[in-house]
Amino acid sequence: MSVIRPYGDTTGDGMVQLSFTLPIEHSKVAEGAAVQLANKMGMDPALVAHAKPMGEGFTFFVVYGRVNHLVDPSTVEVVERDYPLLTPKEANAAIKRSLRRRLVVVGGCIGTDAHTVGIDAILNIKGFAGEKGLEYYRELKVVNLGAQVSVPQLVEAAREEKADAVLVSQVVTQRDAHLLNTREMSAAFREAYPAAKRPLLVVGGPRFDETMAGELGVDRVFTRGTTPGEVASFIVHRLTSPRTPRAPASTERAS
Amino acid sequence: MSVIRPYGDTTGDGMVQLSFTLPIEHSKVAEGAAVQLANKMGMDPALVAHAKPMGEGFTFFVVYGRVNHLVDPSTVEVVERDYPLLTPKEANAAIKRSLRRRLVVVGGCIGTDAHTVGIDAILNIKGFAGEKGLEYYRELKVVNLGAQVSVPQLVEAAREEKADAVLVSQVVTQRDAHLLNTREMSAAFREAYPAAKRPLLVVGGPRFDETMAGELGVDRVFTRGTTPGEVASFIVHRLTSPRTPRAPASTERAS
Amino acid sequence: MTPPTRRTGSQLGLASADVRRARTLARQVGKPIVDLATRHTTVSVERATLRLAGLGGADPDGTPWVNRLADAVRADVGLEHGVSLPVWDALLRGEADDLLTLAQKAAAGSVTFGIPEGKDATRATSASRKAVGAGIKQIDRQRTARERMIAKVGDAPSKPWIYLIVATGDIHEDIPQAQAAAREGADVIAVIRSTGQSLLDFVPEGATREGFAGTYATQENFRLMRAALDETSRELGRYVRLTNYASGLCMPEIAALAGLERLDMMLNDSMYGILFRDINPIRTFVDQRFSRQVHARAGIIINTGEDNYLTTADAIEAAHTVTTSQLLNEYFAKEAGLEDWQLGLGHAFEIDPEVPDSFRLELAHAMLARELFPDAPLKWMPPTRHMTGDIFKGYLLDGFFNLVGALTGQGILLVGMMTEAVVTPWISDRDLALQNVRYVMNAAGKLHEDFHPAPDGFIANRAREVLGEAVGLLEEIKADRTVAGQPPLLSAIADGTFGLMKRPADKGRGLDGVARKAADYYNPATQILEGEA
Amino acid sequence: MTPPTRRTGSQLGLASADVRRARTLARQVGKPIVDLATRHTTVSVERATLRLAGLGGADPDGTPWVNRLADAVRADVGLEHGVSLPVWDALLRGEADDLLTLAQKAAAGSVTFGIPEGKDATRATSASRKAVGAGIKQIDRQRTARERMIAKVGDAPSKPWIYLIVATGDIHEDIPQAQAAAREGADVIAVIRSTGQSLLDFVPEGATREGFAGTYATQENFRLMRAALDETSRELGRYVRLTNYASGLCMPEIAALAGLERLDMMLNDSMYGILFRDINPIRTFVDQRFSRQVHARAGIIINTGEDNYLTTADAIEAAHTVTTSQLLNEYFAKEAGLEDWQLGLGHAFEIDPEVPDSFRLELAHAMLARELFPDAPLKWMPPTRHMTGDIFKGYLLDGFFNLVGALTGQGILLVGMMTEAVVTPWISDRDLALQNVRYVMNAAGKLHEDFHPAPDGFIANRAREVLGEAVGLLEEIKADRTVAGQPPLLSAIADGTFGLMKRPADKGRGLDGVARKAADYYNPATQILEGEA
Ligand code: B12
Ligand code: B12
Ligand SMILES: Cc1ncc(COP(=O)(O)O)c(C=O)c1O
Ligand SMILES: Cc1ncc(COP(=O)(O)O)c(C=O)c1O
Repeated sequence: MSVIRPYGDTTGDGMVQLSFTLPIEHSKVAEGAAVQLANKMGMDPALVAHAKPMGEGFTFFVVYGRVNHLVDPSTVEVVERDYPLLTPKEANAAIKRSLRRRLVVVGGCIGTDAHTVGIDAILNIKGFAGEKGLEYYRELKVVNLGAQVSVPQLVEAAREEKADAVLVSQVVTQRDAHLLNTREMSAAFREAYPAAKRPLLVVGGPRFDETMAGELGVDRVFTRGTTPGEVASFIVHRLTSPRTPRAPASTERAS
Repeated sequence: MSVIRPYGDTTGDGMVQLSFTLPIEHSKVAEGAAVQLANKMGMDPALVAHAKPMGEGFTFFVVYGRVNHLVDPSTVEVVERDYPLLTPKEANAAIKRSLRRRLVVVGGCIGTDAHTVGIDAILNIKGFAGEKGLEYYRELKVVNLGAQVSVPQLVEAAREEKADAVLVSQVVTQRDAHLLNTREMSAAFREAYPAAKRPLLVVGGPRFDETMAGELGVDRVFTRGTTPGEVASFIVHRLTSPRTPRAPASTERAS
Repeated sequence: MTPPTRRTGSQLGLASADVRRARTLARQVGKPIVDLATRHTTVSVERATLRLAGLGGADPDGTPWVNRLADAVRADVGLEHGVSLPVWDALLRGEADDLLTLAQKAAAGSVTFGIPEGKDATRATSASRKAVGAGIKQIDRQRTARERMIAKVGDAPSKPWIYLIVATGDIHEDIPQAQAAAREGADVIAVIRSTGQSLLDFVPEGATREGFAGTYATQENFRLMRAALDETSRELGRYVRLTNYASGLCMPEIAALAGLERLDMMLNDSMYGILFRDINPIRTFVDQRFSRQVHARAGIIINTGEDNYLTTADAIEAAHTVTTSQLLNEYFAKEAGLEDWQLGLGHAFEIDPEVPDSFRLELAHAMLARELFPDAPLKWMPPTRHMTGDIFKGYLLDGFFNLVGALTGQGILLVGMMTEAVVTPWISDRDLALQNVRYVMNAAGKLHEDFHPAPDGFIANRAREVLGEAVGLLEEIKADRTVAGQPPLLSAIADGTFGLMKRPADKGRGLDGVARKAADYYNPATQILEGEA
Repeated sequence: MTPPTRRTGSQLGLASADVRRARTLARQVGKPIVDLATRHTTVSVERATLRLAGLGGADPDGTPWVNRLADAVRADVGLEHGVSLPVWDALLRGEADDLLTLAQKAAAGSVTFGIPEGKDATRATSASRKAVGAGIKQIDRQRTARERMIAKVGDAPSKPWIYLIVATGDIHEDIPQAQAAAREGADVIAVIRSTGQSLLDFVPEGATREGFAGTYATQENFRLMRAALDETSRELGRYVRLTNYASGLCMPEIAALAGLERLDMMLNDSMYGILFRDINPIRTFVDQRFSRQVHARAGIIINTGEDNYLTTADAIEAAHTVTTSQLLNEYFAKEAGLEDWQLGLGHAFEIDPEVPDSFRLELAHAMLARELFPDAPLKWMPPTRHMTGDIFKGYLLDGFFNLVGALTGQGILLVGMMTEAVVTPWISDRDLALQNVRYVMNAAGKLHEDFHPAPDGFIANRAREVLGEAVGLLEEIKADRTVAGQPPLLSAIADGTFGLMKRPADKGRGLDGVARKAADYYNPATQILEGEA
């Protein structure tokens, strides 16, 4: 696919809209500073469409202009789905066939995060976007630990339940809480298990970057709009296909 | 003044909001392309908060993230007001004193632009933002040619009226119409007059860049929110202070 | 078009006597203008007639053949007789086999025109009538085609119709954007014209790609866009209407082209050209009447331009000038044969949002229009003047504009753009704007059931006040005698009554294109359109 | 606080019998919970008592002295007698000259506590009552100070009060942002707590700068922010209120600190901690009652958390659970001595905007709350769940939320943020949000004069339907006998009646901090707050 530019109302015009606050009283200089920032971002010309003094020493700006950057979709790295989407029926069958026992999933929100709606959407029967949650799968045993589970509690529960997969949700991202907590979690599992025995680690939340599985030390990252079916299919695929040493999720070039 | 960064909710966090359309179907790759653009603009991390497919082959994005650029207000170039603000009274007095006749101002919208509200705000008695327009000044003779005046008509009128200053408005900026028309206009006046005799050329409009007077070959550029008083004061200052060869408006560094 | 939901009785307590009085005054003020119009013709009316007779195309430097031919005729015999008799006389004399050849020879100066008399005149009359009649039949066919297509693919699903603007300046960018807009929910697409076209005394030819802030109105651009929208209409299962501007110096010709290419609506205001383009008042009123007769025949809905006043005058102080202009536009329209369902009378949400109760004032004004013109598909226009670079505030304001539309049963809703104060609409602006409309209509579309302004409350009182001021203004106008013998409306326009613009009857562009009709003036188009034997 | 504009009669045609029935049921369901609460105490109630007696500060590793002391007492004599008698007995025995020293010695293990008897008991009783009484006097002084300051600088100019959130996690960033927000028009500032604080069984000490998505609630942070807002209140000539959260495991202590530092409102819901923080139900109800008694005394307005249900349950299906919870919160509040003007009962604009008529449904729900609790300053909460990364859509939605607020006379309006789905509010989000509120209130604030839902129309019917469902639910709860002898409400909560969360009475955090009172249990605070001799 060839390179593209942002599109305002004409092909190639490169137009974008930008807004931000600068910690400076409103003045001509402040507006100039706003243009300077826009220029540094590659916007030229940059038009300050709106400048609003806020409180003391702050000004909010809306800037319009053309960026001269080119976008090359062919170099974009995305995590392509590298597993087949299974119906609950197929998933159950696959588990029966290769494990000959129910597959155990332990899930929860770690750290101080109490946003359970996301993980519940994946785990609870009720499900999400019309798909039933993992609890609906006959061959899955789901243990939902709920909110604000500490990492030791999580490892402990995984051990007790002999978890095949551990599902962790992180919604609060302020000060990168989600990244810190996830790293802490994966480290703890590496601590507690020999590499080959460690359960499959899956983390999800609306503000994760799917390509970060490697850095975070987990097997997969799911983000906005994930459906239970995708998660079940992934788990089943990874745990029922001939066991390979855990490589972090592969990121591939778009075609 | 020291360097600053955009301010989201914490000093130095560098957070900004960006939106744009890419001419590409919505997909993971498209979202990756959006991040790529944001990265090229210096946003890192960049979060695609919203991606909306539009029509065929277009996707609209809202992106949030931190920019690592620094903004240095001390290097901002602005056109500082290099003339005293006069009341109508003072302006009239100054004209009487140094010209001993009324100062003639010819104004209008050139090209195909029919947006007269702006120039009228400056010229008509009614005025703008509580200030009376130039017609209110006893010592100013104002000839308002109205909308869609061709450059030859303008030069012609300036000649007839023995204009001391010519005021031109440009509001439509699509395809840089305002810049093309302004250059055509200033060129025509350089053609038609010996340098020393050429009337003062002033152009204005909401989307002009004040620092461009030089490039545009005019004596001054006024933009959003200009008031009649500022314009009158400028004209009087330039035409009643000891005549210097016309240097385009000086841009100075902010202090 | 299904008539707008009509509320029984007056919610605003308008006295029907006042309403009648207003209409009577509008007729009294308008009639002298109509008489004036019938006494004159213009170069554009004559060129429109030639276009109806099938003369199109342009010479190598882009001057349309209709201009070359009309100019040649005028040079020889003047305009006062109309061009039809001289032209078809020349053809009958064998100067050329067809109009195009005749135009070319005329351009080359190798024909001289004269006024036929007696038998020749009769033959020229019927020949021209036959030729022009063919064009009008084509307009009739297009009207039927529209009705058939609507019956086949279906009409816009609900009111108000969603009206969206495209304005790239390039017809080949306009088309995909218009189709995208239609898919996103637009019922009406308006292609904005390039700035300045209204001042051209000719209609450009062919597909164009270089307009400023708009795209040139040309027959080919009309054809291309209508064809694209027909395709999209079939795809979507609803007929998507196309709009352009019958205004400026070529109003009659553009109206004719609109009829021939099946445009569905045309902006066509009785005074816009005078006030906002400084076009001579008489020229405008003559062109106006002809173009409205064409629109009436073509089944085209006109959109009037009262919104524009509020961009130069204050929306509260000048509210009654909008009502006055609506009444005049209604009179002129009906006189020209347009029916209620064809009257897209304009009004706009332009009150300064800082004004206390601004929203309720907008409601009062919108309901007044709704009650005065119960069967007209009012065109409700979004905030523009008080839109700023604050796109968020702008998006909110557009939402409340949409809410007024829902609460007052508007027929056509021009979708506001959050970037109004910044750029001509981007593709994303339109998409966001439509989402705004959809939310408001879906979430609060039925709120009018719960909305009942008190009979003597703020809203009803304001509405009655505005109607009163409009009646007062019409009375003033009617009484205006500043120029003896001149229709009072012309004097009022000269005094800056509308949009604060002063436009004297003997000034403005295009006056030289006007001629008082001679006794033997003949124009087959007018004759057919006015349904004479 | 001026009572909210009260409409005479019912616009919704609610039968007063149904309303009475609903209140009776709430009392019948609530009473057993109150009895349960009076039979128990908790570590936090006891620590709150010590704080009222003036014990503050923390040991070198940040454990508050109140925790160290209470734990020591509990280790020696258990919690069932309350800590007051053992503690003041020890002081009277000369173990230490003051509470702090005593706490330090207790922490070092060099004191043993006992239950005084006879005379000793009497002396310990009066000594403790004197000490705690001092704290309560301080709370009274703060209440008077608030009233004085309002009288002096003036109150919030109009209803609804504009309620804004700051949440930087750093008190020193919170302060300038709160002051900016106040200058831009906020009447109430809420400092959101760091995630997880509610699960801490101690109250952190000092000024803090490292919260996650919120700032820790500490006495020093309270003091700093209140001082800053006092300064701003004087500057602006209107008293700016401060809000925090009396919830989580330290609810009673935080309530006490709020009273001592003159906070003006506290989020304080009877079930939030149970449902959304998995805190043990009994622990919560006991802490709840004590904290409400403190709030009543301090003249603090409580804000209940019904909005939260709609973040996990559907806003239409669960509408009646909101009404039910409001009725229960009202009962528990009145029982604890709070007055109508102190009841900021919560409800929210959380219906999926895609649902047809969603706006009218919101109006129906909001009007129902308004009519059921005419004298309570209802707290109206913005859309959160259906906010997305589409900040423009979000800004529009917030505008329509504000409009419902204006149409239904809400007392407290929590300002919605367009970035709800993206980040914790930025300074610009707040500024834009306030501008949104200002526009709506200024332009359409009086629209309720023109808004009259038909007695049997969509809105009134929906409101009656929801009330009916609420009554039905209360009857179900009342009839719940799943666990013999257990208050039916506990069983209902265990069944997931609210917010779809299942919370059994014997599970959840903090149960180990609960004790059944012994016969000789004594708590001077409760005694004073309940106004016993
Ligand atoms: C509902 C909600 C709440 C509810 C939570 C109820 C509950 N039991 O979950 C309540 C009211 C309790 C709440 C409280 C708070 N909240 Co809250 N809340 C929200 C809200 C409105 C919606 C979140 C939601 O439910 N989304 C719907 C679900 C289905 O989407 P999702 O979480 O993205 O999950 C999907 C995918 O991400 C993925 N996924 C998610 N997890 C996982 C896990 C796995 C393993 C997999 C495979 C996939 C997966 O699959 C899901 C389905 O597609 C958001 C704002 C918003 N509109 O997003 C704020 C928001 C998340 N909350 C926020 C905050 C700050 C708080 C508080 C800290 C505020 C406070 N101090 O009071 C508190 C404390 C909570 C805490 N201690 O963590 C912030 C977070 C800011 C940030 N980026 O850090 C937000 C964004 C609001 C804001 N702008 O301030 N909140
Ligand atoms: C009012 C208006 C109209 C009115 C104009 C009436 C009239 N007689 O002026 C009408 C309805 C006729 C109109 C028509 C069109 N308009 Co118009 N219109 C506007 C609108 C809503 C407000 C402009 C305005 O009056 N601003 C108020 C004045 C006081 O501000 P100002 O012009 O900036 O002037 C101030 C300063 O700039 C400065 N200044 C300006 N000129 C000068 C000159 C001198 C010498 C000095 C010293 C200072 C100075 O001083 C003034 C006071 O501070 C804007 C949108 C908006 N909200 O901005 C669109 C807008 C300007 N219009 C636009 C367009 C495209 C058109 C049309 C071409 C659309 C069409 N095809 O139909 C037509 C054709 C007009 C033409 N041929 O030029 C676009 C321009 C897009 C662009 N950037 O190129 C805008 C931005 C709307 C949009 N987003 O599409 N328009
Ligand atoms: C009634 C009417 N006619 C015509 C136009 C377009 O005018 P022009 O093409 O001259 O810019 C407008 C623009 O808004 C209008 O409102
Ligand atoms: C009633 C109530 N209490 C407390 C809180 C804050 O809870 P926490 O501090 O546990 O996050 C909220 C948050 O929205 C609430 O609504």
